[in-house]
Amino acid sequence: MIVPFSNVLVVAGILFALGVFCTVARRNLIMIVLGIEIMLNAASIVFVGAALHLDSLDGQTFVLFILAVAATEVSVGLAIIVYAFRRTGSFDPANFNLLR
Amino acid sequence: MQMEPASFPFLSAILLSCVVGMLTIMLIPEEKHRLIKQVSVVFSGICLLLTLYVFFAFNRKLGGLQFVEHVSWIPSLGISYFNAVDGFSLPNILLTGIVFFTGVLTMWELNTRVKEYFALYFLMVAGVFGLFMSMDLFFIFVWYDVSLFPMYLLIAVWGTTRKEYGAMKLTLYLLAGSALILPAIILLWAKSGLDTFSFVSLMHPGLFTPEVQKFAFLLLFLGFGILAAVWPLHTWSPDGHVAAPHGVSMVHAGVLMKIGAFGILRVAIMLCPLGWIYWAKFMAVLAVIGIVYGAFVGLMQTDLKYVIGYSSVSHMGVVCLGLSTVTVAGLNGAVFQMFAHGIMTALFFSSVGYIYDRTHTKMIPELGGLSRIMPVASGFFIMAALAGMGLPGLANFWGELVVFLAALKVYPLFGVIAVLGLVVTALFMLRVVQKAFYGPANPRFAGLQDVSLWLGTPRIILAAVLLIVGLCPSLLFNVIRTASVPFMNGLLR
Amino acid sequence: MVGSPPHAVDLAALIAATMLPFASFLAILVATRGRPRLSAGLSIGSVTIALVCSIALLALNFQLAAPIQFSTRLIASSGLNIPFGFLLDPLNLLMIVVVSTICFLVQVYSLGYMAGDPGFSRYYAFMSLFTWAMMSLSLSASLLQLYFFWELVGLSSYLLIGFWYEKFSATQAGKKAFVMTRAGDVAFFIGFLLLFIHTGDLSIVHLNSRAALAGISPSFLTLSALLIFGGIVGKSAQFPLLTWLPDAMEGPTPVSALLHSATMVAAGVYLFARLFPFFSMSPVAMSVFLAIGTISMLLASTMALVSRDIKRVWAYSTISQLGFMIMALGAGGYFAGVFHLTTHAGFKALLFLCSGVFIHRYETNDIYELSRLGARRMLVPMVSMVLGAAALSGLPPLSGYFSKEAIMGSLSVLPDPVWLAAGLVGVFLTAYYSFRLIFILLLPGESEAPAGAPAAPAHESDESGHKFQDRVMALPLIILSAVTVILGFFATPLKHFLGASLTARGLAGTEASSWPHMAALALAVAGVSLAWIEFGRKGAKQVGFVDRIPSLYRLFSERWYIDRFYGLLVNVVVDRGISRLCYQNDKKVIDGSIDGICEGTVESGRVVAFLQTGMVQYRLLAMFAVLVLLALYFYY
Amino acid sequence: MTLYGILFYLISAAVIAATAMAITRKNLVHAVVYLIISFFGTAMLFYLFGAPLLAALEVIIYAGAIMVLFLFVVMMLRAESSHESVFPPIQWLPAAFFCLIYVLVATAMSVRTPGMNVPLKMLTASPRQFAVYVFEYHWFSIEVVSILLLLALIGALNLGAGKDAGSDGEPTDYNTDPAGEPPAAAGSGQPGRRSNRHGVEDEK
Repeated sequence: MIVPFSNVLVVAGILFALGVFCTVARRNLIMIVLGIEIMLNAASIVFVGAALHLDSLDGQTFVLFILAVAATEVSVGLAIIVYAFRRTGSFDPANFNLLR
Repeated sequence: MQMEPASFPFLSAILLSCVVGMLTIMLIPEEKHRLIKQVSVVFSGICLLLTLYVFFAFNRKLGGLQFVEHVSWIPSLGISYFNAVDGFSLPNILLTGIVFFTGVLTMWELNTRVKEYFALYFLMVAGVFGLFMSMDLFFIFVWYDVSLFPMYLLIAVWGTTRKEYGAMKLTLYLLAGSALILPAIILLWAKSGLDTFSFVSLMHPGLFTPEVQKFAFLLLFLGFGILAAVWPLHTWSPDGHVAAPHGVSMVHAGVLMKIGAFGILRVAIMLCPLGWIYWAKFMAVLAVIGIVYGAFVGLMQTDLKYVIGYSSVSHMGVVCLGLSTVTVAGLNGAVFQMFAHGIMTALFFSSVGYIYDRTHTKMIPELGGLSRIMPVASGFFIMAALAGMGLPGLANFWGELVVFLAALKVYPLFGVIAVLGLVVTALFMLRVVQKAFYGPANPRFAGLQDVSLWLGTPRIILAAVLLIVGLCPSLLFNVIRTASVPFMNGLLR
Repeated sequence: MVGSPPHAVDLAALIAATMLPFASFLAILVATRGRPRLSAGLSIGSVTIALVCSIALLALNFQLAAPIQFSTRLIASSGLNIPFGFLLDPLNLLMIVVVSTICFLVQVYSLGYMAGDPGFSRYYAFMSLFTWAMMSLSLSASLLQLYFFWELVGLSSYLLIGFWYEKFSATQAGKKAFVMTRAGDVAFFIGFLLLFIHTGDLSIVHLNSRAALAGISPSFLTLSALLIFGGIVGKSAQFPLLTWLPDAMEGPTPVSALLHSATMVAAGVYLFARLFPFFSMSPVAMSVFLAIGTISMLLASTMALVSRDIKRVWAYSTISQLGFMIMALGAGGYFAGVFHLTTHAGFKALLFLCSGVFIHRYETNDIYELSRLGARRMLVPMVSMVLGAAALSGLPPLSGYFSKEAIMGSLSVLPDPVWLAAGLVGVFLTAYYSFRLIFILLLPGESEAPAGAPAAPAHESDESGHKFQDRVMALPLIILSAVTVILGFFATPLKHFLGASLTARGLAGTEASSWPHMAALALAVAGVSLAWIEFGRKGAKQVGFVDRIPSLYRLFSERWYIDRFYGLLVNVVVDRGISRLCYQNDKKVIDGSIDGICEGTVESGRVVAFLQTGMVQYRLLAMFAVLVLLALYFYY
Repeated sequence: MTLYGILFYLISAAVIAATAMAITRKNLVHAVVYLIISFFGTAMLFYLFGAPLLAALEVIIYAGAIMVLFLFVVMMLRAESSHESVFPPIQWLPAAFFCLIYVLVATAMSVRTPGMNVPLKMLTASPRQFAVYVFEYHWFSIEVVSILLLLALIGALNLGAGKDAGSDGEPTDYNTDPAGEPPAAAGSGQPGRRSNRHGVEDEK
């Protein structure tokens, strides 16, 4: 017997909020990607917890996919960051506003 | 509605000849201009022959839907690949075939980005054909957009005067049109409760309540009306005509505008007849304003293509007036006029194309006296102008006659005003002819060649069609009647 | 109501007479543009056959009792059943003979007149087109068919007036002619469509029968009659659409002779006669026609009083003579109108062709100039011209005398003497202006330069070609002069011929007392005398009485300001008024609003873009905020 | 409260603390290292929740591969300490505000939803069970994911090769970084991805 599911949700929620905060508040591209990783991680926790809660392996399976997606996202995202850094010499997202 | 399945999928063959033509062109290396053009001529020629076959093989006694091809595509949504022709679409398909072929020939002297031009041109025409022969609402919408998007590129890349503006305006207008059409189609689909987009199933009388019909008709009329250049929504068309390259102008004014009118007829009128009857007067008002207004604005123009553009507004007003009369004669005349106007404008633009390629101007005051230098080329233009005035012996006369007959019967006042528009039309057509082709020859163009037999072929074909149909109108009327009479009978019952 | 069964011979002749000119038109345009001689040969050949056919038809059917109709249905669309075919009755038998004769003569004449013109083939192509259209028009069985060819006749008129298209005034005149007749045609168009809607049949025989119109209200009948008459007004250049005809003289002279005096403009009158029973069922309409005929006749006569241009004098006189015909028909004188149409075709073509000879030779239209250059020395044309003018004035024993007599006769039976008085004034004016011209030509005034230089500089050099041209041009003059002289004596048989069909329909010709004939003759003589006094007698100043009253002179030479009015209408009301208004509306209001919407979209986009600097984090923040707020919303 | 419960709270506290430290570090290397700690904690949570395989993967892929990739990039670009103002108030104030609301709402929701307060059971999915389950029911998704990874590989390669391709295509408009970097950048992407891919495939 471990903790109730709500506590897992709260923990994951706090983690998610931290990730959001990181993504939104830090003016550094790498930190933004890092924040996204944190959010994904928080989601993974919820999934694993839910798998236990609902007694279904689907939640765990999803975490597997999240891992894969995270890996994809990080590799492409970092490649883009490197590329962008080479073009502008900066990590500040405020410099990337060509779409404006 | 009677349905006659096809022994051989001629309609799909028509579509395929466009698509295969496009793919073949895309496989040819860019530099081989001549080969690309030859391939284009071959494929559009095949297409023309097929349309001619379908036109003449259509059983005029039987009527109804013929050459039916029906393949279910997404059964859960009721979408099927459903092609057929009836008396309304057949003249338009023939028109498209003719304009397609002559449009290829007209652009024989194109030298820039030939491959892309012809590939996009074929794609556009495939969309037009698809729209005319499709009997599935969903596909009608898809084909509508397929025919519109190449247009943007064709105008923006190969156009002339203010091409970016014209192309953008045209695209925005037409997308606005499709934004009106889509909700209407979905509304009809949802309200029918039949879970099908099939036109034949949706055409049952009493399927839609009058309120739904009124609302959907208005949306469809305005949506397709933009494409048909119904009066206050017309300004895209002259700008688009002017900006487009000549071959595209031909398809654009000759066929694309017909899509609008045809859409009004096929989708709006046939699916929402009660809405049609309810809004008929409104349509008639817009149509009459369009007829007179287009003619008056045409008087002010100094650019040959603008003149033709505004004459199109005026002539499409005639089509719309015919549709608004809610009579067999009105429908007959409107469809006939669609055909006649398509051929006539194609002839116009084809002639202007030739002249522009030689003189590099289409400003009327600069031309002056072209009749002396290129009598044949200007002869074709003058012939088109005469057709535009509704001169007997040329196709437009019959369309206008029948439409005005119906209009005078139903809306005497509007009919009279519209007929008076003919005087103004005559005035501005003759003015253009006088200023551009008569008068002393401009020495600037003294050395120019008159049109050769090969380059004149498209115009010869178009002029011959105008004349043949003008002298033998029953060729078309017999076909159109097979659709209009049963439809109106069903409506009145 | 089809009359006797069709005869194969008739049908063959009809088809030959109508289709051959069309074939030659196409052949010339497509194949023989480069070979003028061949083109002319084709055209003249076809018109000759047409002439032979029509004379044969006339001869074959001279004892015609009931009209013959050959018809097929051209368009059999539902709700639109219109017979297309031929109708043969005395009126159009006469008409096709007139048309083909004049066409033939003019085409022969043109061999000389148009020789060497760069557009020679084109000229003959258009001539063939006209012949085809005019013949078919005359033979039309239904109003729609008639309208069809009516418009084609208008087209050939347009093309032929603007034949010398490098001349601005010619193209302008062509355009004016087309647009003005078009205005009338539109009325015609509406009229026959209305008629069709109410009777369901446009066959001429049917319309002319009393039974067909029984169920129609008189006011509607009057309305459609008036509308159809609009077409006649346009085509026959009656008031108020009369100003195109004088301008149409910009075309080659044979064209003026053929189209704008003898045949095409007479098509209006022909239509009137064609539908005469129909029109006569509406007394109101008939009196309107009578009034319009009278007004046009008088207006045009006054205009002719002051013109110095030889062709324009004849053009005005054409209008006024057409006015006479319409007066006669309006007064119920069917035979008078048609007979005058026939005789007028002869002598007016003659007058034009004579003028053409002068113009061809001296290259000027001004009568004083012609006179100074010595036009009177050309014997054949001058004599023919005098004959023609005398016929025009109604001097016996020429054809014009007989037909004018007939007209006066039919006018005199009207209860109101005003029409007769107007007709008599018209006779006087006609005689005066035609002989004014003749005397000016014959006698160079003393104030003019000495006539000792009979110069025809341009043409003196190549004698042989010149001779041929002269002969070719003289031949039609002689034939027409002969016709002018003798045609009058055929009045009675013609009357029987035409009357046969009319009495068959219960419309007897009217008999008249004899004093108006005398008065007309006296006035004609008076007119000639006045002209002689002012222009002809020795030492005459050659100044007409109108010239002495400046305000009147200006009024007449400005054509009663009708042209000014139309000019104003087109320039100010149409061009600068409605057209500009519509154009500005298009540019400013419709386009402006659309562009405004587009720009508004772009601008608002810019504003929004300013709000968010395009930084990805702000968007994320916004997204997050919205999510949170949504969560809040769903939670509560 | 069982031992497992206490363990859960301890680990959670550690994870949150480490994450909080990570996101507030100015030095990126420090941030990444703190995050690795956080991921280790997460792996322990997974284990606690009966997902040993996922715990292992978490360590291998997240803490191992991904974070190392971050470290590579950070170090390669010498971006350990950028000149950023770490938290511009215009961003962090609203962010913090919304995060607070979010956490409050989330807490309230998860606590007050019925059925959420039942303690979780202790169950463990052995790797074998898990694998059988995945390949029985989700084999197609696995294929899709593998295609996704392949696409990512290609995309990253293409982006990394951008500079080499730049010499023939577009003019070199960006700054004059040492030419040795692009291959390094491309190389930096590849091993990480390869290990990812291997990581997944190993499990098969």
